[in-house]
Amino acid sequence: MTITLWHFLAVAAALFGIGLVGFLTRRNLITMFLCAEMMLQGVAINFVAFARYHGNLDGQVFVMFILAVAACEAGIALALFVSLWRRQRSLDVTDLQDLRELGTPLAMDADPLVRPVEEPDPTLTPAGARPQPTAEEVARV
Amino acid sequence: MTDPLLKQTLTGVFRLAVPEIALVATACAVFLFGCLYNRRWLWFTVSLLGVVLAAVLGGVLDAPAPELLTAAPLVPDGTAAFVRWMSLISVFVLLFVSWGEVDRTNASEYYGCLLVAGAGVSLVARANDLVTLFLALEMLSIPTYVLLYLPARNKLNQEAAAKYFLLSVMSSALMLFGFSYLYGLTGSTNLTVITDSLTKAHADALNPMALVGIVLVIAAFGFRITAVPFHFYAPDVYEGAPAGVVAQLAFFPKVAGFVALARVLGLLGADVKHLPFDSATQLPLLLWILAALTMCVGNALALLQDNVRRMLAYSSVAHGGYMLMGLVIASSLPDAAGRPDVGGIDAVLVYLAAYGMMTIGAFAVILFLSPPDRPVEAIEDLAGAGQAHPISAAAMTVFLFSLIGLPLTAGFAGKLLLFVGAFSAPNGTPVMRNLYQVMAVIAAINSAIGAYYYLRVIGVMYLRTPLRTPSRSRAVPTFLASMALAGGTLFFGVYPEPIVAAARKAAPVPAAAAKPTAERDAK
Amino acid sequence: MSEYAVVSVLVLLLVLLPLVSAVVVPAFGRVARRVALLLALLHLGVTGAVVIYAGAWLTQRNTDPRLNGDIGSLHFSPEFVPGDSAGSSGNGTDGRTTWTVLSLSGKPTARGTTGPNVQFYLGVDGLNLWLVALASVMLVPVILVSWESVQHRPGAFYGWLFVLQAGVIGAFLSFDVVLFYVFFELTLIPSFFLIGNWGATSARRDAARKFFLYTLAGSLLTLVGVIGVVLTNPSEDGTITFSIPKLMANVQEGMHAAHLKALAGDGSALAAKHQTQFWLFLALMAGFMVKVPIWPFHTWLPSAYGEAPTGVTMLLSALMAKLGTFGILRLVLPLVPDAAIQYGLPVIGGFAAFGIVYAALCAYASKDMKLVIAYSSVSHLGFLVLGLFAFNREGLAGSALHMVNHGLSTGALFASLGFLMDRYRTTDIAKFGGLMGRYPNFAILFFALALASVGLPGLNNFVSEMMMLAGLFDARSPGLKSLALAVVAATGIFLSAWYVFTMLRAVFFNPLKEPERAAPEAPAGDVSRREFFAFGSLAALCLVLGLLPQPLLDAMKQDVRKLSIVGDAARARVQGVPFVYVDDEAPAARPSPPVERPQLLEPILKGGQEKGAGNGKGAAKGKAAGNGKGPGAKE
Amino acid sequence: MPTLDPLVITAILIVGLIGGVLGVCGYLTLGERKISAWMQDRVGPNRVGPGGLLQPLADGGKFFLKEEVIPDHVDKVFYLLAPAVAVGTALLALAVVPFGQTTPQPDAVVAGPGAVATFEAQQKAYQESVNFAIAPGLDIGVLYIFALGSLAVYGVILAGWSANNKYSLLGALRSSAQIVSYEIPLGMSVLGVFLIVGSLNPEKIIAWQAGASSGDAVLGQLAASLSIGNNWWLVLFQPLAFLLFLASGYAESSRLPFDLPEAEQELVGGYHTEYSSLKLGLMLLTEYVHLVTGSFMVAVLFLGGWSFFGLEAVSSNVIVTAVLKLLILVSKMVALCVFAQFVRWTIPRFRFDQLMNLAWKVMIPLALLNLLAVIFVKQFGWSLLVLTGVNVVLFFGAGVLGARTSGTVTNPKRKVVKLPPGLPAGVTYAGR
Amino acid sequence: MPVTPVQTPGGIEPAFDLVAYYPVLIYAAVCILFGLSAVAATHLFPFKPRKPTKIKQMPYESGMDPIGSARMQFDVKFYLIAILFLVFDVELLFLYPWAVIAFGEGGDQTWRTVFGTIVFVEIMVFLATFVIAYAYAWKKGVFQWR
Repeated sequence: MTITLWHFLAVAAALFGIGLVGFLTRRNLITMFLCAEMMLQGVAINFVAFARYHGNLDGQVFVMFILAVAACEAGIALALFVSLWRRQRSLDVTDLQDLRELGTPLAMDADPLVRPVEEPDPTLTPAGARPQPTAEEVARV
Repeated sequence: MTDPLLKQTLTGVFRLAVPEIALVATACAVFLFGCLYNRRWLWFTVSLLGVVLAAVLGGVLDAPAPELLTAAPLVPDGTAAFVRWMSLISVFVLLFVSWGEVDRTNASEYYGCLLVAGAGVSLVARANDLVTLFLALEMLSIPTYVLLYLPARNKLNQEAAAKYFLLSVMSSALMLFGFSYLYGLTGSTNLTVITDSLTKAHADALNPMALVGIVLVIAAFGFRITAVPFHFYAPDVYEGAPAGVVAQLAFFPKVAGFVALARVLGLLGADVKHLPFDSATQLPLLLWILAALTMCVGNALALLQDNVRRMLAYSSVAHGGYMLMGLVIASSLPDAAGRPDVGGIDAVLVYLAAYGMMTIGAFAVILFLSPPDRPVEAIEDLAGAGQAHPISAAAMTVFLFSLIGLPLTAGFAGKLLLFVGAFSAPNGTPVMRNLYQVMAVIAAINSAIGAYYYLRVIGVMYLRTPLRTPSRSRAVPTFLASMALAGGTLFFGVYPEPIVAAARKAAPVPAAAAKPTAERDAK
Repeated sequence: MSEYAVVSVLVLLLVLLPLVSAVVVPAFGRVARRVALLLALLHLGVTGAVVIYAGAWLTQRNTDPRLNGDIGSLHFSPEFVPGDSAGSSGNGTDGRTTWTVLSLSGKPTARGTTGPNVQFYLGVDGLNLWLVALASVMLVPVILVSWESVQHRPGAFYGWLFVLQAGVIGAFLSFDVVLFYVFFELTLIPSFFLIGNWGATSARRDAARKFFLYTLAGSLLTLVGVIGVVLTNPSEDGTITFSIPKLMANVQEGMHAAHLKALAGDGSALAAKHQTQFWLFLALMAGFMVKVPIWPFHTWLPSAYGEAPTGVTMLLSALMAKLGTFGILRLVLPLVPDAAIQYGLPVIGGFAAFGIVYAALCAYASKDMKLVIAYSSVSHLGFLVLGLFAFNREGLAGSALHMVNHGLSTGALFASLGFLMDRYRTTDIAKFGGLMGRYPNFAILFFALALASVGLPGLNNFVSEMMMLAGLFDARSPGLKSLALAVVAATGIFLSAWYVFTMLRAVFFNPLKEPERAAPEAPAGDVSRREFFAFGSLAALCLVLGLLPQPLLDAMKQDVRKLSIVGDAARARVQGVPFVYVDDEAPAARPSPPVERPQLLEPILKGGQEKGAGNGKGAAKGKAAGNGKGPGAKE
Repeated sequence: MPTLDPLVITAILIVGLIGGVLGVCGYLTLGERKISAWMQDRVGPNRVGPGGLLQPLADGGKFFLKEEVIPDHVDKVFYLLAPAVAVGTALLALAVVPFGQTTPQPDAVVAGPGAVATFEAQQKAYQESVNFAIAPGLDIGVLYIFALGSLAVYGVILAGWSANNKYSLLGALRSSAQIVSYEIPLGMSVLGVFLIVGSLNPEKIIAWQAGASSGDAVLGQLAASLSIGNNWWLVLFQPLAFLLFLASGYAESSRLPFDLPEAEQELVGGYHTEYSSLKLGLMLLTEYVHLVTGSFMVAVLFLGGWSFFGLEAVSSNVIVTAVLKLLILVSKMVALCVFAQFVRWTIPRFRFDQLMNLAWKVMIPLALLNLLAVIFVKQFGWSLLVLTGVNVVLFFGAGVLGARTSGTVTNPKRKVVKLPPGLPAGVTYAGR
Repeated sequence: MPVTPVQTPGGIEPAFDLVAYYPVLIYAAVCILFGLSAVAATHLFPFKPRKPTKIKQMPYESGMDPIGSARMQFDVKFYLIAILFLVFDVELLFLYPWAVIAFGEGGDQTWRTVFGTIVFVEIMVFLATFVIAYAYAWKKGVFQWR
């Protein structure tokens, strides 16, 4: 199988599309941002493929700049998300609803996210005592 | 590869960006030494000097135009010069405006970011290459992200920053995807080559790839100019973000978006070239729909707002729609019969300048009237400002009247040009001609609708008694900036000729085939 | 500098002086009203000088062979154009100013040609001269009427009044479409603040906003229409122009060319032009109909007139409403003449006629004197619009005159209501009765004004209303339509007598009944000297103009004639018949000038035997000014 | 030479490489223990097989047969995935590492008469040569290795995070911070090499060291007078870069003195605290694979690859030459690994702040200065020997400067405060 | 492997083909398989003791009761390192292509003679900005460790 330009374009479009869909559907800020980055990677593949196709380096140069800019954006994203997390302990975009049209109700999920239940911390057997195997363990041994 | 033209082009490019380099260098210095001395006035002065230096360099240095436009990453055409001056002046003003909300711990970063963003705007107008264009846009966006959460004091600031950031990143991705297809079709990232080859090579058969590409690009720029399907972030961000930053945010991305859109569509320059659209209908029609939607939705939603900033946000959406009219006109020019007197782009430039003055001014007044403990948010917060702060209120009134488009303010000159343009946009097909006139009528009706909510603010300021004791704001530079902007708005309202002449010089009306008009034929 | 140049500077001052006053007056604080009065009198003096000199000049022009038979010469010819260097030589023929505000073309235009420039182009011609005088005259009584009633920040109040006056005068004087629009819109801002800040009740804010939005919405469409007119009527070399005279000439030439083609069998161009004109007519009229207001668009009026302080109501009715009718006269009739013929009387006239009756009935039903007069004003203005759209010599002359007359009488009526407002803070009819005995002097003055408003012979409105009726009955616009409209209009006169007398009876003749005094310190006596000056002088003017209208008519004769010929030509085009010049100025009396342009049908002769009318008029004017402070004699 | 199907060659190489590397790694553990024992005057492992030679096999078996504990609290998917990712990426980096004879792909032929013929001849010659690298001729060779070196962070992070244990998390954080920090001096120090050679292709770098250095008059003269042939290892011109690269390499593979991520004494193994059985084995293996890769890279980039003063050319027999080259390169690698053991027992473990300061405040500026020196030398056509001097000056300059500003280990300039009583006597902490 | 040459302005060079990367792909598959299979094998191997007890499955913290979750807050410095790494690594990304091209012997030499000085100045400016960023970070206290 020869790999033609169209294969690259298809992969790029798929990456871009997945990123777009992910960006629009996911709720975690970091995931959303990564989806946007994924879109950028799709673009990068496009550029590289076209660069090869046209036999010039313009596309590759473009990719380098895309990467650089993506890195800058990632840096800013990280800083922003850290400060967001510090303030509200959540990176869920549905928590970002303080700014909205007057009189619009909060957008609520039909089935809200189930927050994991905190389990009580386990404890060790006090020093000196033999650990008491559970019935299950006894049966297994 | 030793083409002397090429060498001249590539070596001469640096001279084209000297003022921007000066700006960025100043920003670097401010960033670097800002961590050593936390002095607001010091960095303020240094930044001002940087802007002045850039302006002097821009005025003194006579950079030769590149010989080989198909290889030049930057072009020094009139539009670029106009936008450069616009961005330098607005950075200058914004430095004053933001005095009210910069504190000494982040002064250097704030001013540095502002300078870089200004350089970005200026470079957007200059870019003749997709890479340069992209980088210039990011030079504008990235400092803006930083600015958005640099003075962030509360949750709303952060929320606004996060919203703007995510959507902006996504719009960048959309734009890049469009760019990649444009590059793929033409094999070059040079805009001259792209517009040229797409017009010539694919004039008959439209490549769907070009369509996808250009639609994505228009959508992405739509984010920056808050065109309607992409406007939804604007009100939230304007409401949540610090006022000084919003002043920048309302202006810079719009300038960049419009100029970049015009550049990518090949609408700048004396001879208009086009992407492979049927310029008689398709591209103008697309932009037409965008413009009409933007105007109507922006104005309609602004009517519902109680928050000044949200109201101004929707108003900025609506103004984006008015300015899109200019692009519609410009995009229809290749089919022009005769040489119209308004080319669209010049109208957009004039309107942008006017819009910059009035919107930055409005936010400057809001910032000046907002002490940190009691920011102006609801329209009612301005009640009685006419008595409490007569001068600021008068300035605000000037800005609002200008936003309405009343005569003797700069906003009127802009609207007049757009209307003249919309009527004179000549087109072969009568359908489109009627559509242009309908567009002008829609814009007129929208201006009247817009008057309703602007007038509400004026009414609240003057016809109500104050709800709270007047606050004493000490941000004198902010005040000065708003005064200067009000003065400018009035001056260019009374005598718009200088700015119009400059815009026309910047974007001369393209020469089309000089067909005599139908009226002349009839004679 | 010749006298001509001096007057053109004075014309500029007519606009600048109020603007300067507006800045100066608020600075004077408590003595602002005196300063304002002085400045208004100064302005009146300047106006007097201009009116005397320009009136004489314009009357002189009637003897001047100006129309040469070329249809392209059918355009306004403003005199005393500030910034017109050619005019300084004294002839001022073209009246081309050099003050470009906004240039739409990169190409420099040669002098005398009109490039696409928006210019600061003011000038005086027969149509606006008397309106400017009216605007100047009205401000003095307005200030006097507001003397006591406005106690809250009087400086700002008078400042806004001056801005309003500047806007109105500027609009009257403008000969550039965009400039006209600019001044037209400029009046909104002071009105908004005047109504909103100094209005009567708490509903003033809504009234102000309603007024502003209505008129703005209309006038934005007017702007669209204006631009449409400008762009669809380029001159021969394809350049567009914003100058009204040039534009008017372009329109006539273009229409005439299309007409000739239509007569030759190819009617498509004319049809297309008619279609264009239809839309432009609609757009242009949108603003003016709101401003006048004509019936379905009048809903802003009761609240605005009702809420505004008396002085402002005077200005609104006397001047602002005239902006609408003047706009029709200045822009609609000359620039879209065919549409004005086609749709003016049938559509707008229909509305206006309905409005006449409707407003009259509303006036009859109103419980408040202010509203009675407001509706009566609407009713009369409908009449005025009918007269305009008759589009013939009598109708136009009558309308142009009626603008002045209506302004005087309605303004004076509102001013005299200020008398009651000062004393009782109300004008509710039901609360008054038998004031004849209480305030005899006031009653006499009020009667005189009311009768003038009704149109009693010998008073000013009679003259102009008769002329308008004559125009409506004119043989050149035959048919049942205009006859019916004329009948309706006449009915309007009758109805106005009915409601005015009803009101007079209720207020002045029944047993004495008066409401609570507004305040203990409010004046109690009969007409004071200040009040006497305020509306006594206006009443005197009404009388003078009723007895001696001819000087006014002489000065506007030339322009009315041009406009009426435009109307005739348009009528011919609409009817599809060749246009024949009907020159009723005794053509046989003078020899025919050589025919320069053979394609035109008839050379046009000038009339204008009346000479030397300027003196009498000048004297009348001087008296009307009421202060005797005449300008330096120009003659 | 019989022409083989490229796929077959690849398969042979892959099997050989993985087997070889695993074997080497196994015996490196033994070597490490032996050397440690020697240094500490112990015997070391000596029970399994003669002299403990079978010890690695026994260790492997034990790893495989020990109880596998998967704690309840872990994130199971990532917990299981982490060792696979770690070892997979580590091995993957070896794809472009030459471990024996290589022939660089010819450059583009300059256009001219007969260019096509020349080109075809060159291509033919190239295709007939055998390369001891899985993917020879990759223009981005070194970049590829760096990329995969960065990927190694994923294994560590996944392990530390999924284990849900504080030690593991801390270890993972430290590890990622360290790897990420040392990635930069690693990349910057080696830039000089690329500037000198003009390629990222390891084969070309070896070829340059084995015989090129053309165009440098001083070097040519020197080589002629010394009659050593053109055998200029890059360590001669870039000694500082060599040191930086070596140190960064140790940091990347978490060798002592950079083994903070594991730091048995503090973190009981760091990110692999919760691992047991073969998963732990894989984690440990990963580090040795990194060490091997790093050593190979040092040998290739700085120590001339398979060249050794002409020794590789003693025989004209193709096969003998190939074997010789293989042996030379592998022995260089092994020598470097042994050197790492010496380092381990010579320099004590850094504190975390020292570790980061070393990377950010010392190595990056030095690498940058070195890079500048190379740029200037190449731009103005000076002799490469200048670089040697500059490197030496930089190295000692940095040492002197460091000593003057912050003192030495035994004589620190920072204020040392005694904490209030209650702590064991004699314990002091460096003040901030 | 037949490789069609490509004519470039500088001369003839072998055409790019993905074949050079096939070994990498195969090797990658082998490596991943190796890792996965090793984990799977030890996981599935039946002959080994499996005696989980509750205590054995607790987090190991040197014999102390674990206090709190391991999903704890950690120093923001680690984020700073991540950000710095991004920036500096991308900086390197730009240097690599330049390093290969700038003084290499292959390629188009005329281009180098014409633009060599410009490129030199540009890279100096680039490094200067790099130094500025580095100094900024240093002065901002990013490199201070506790």
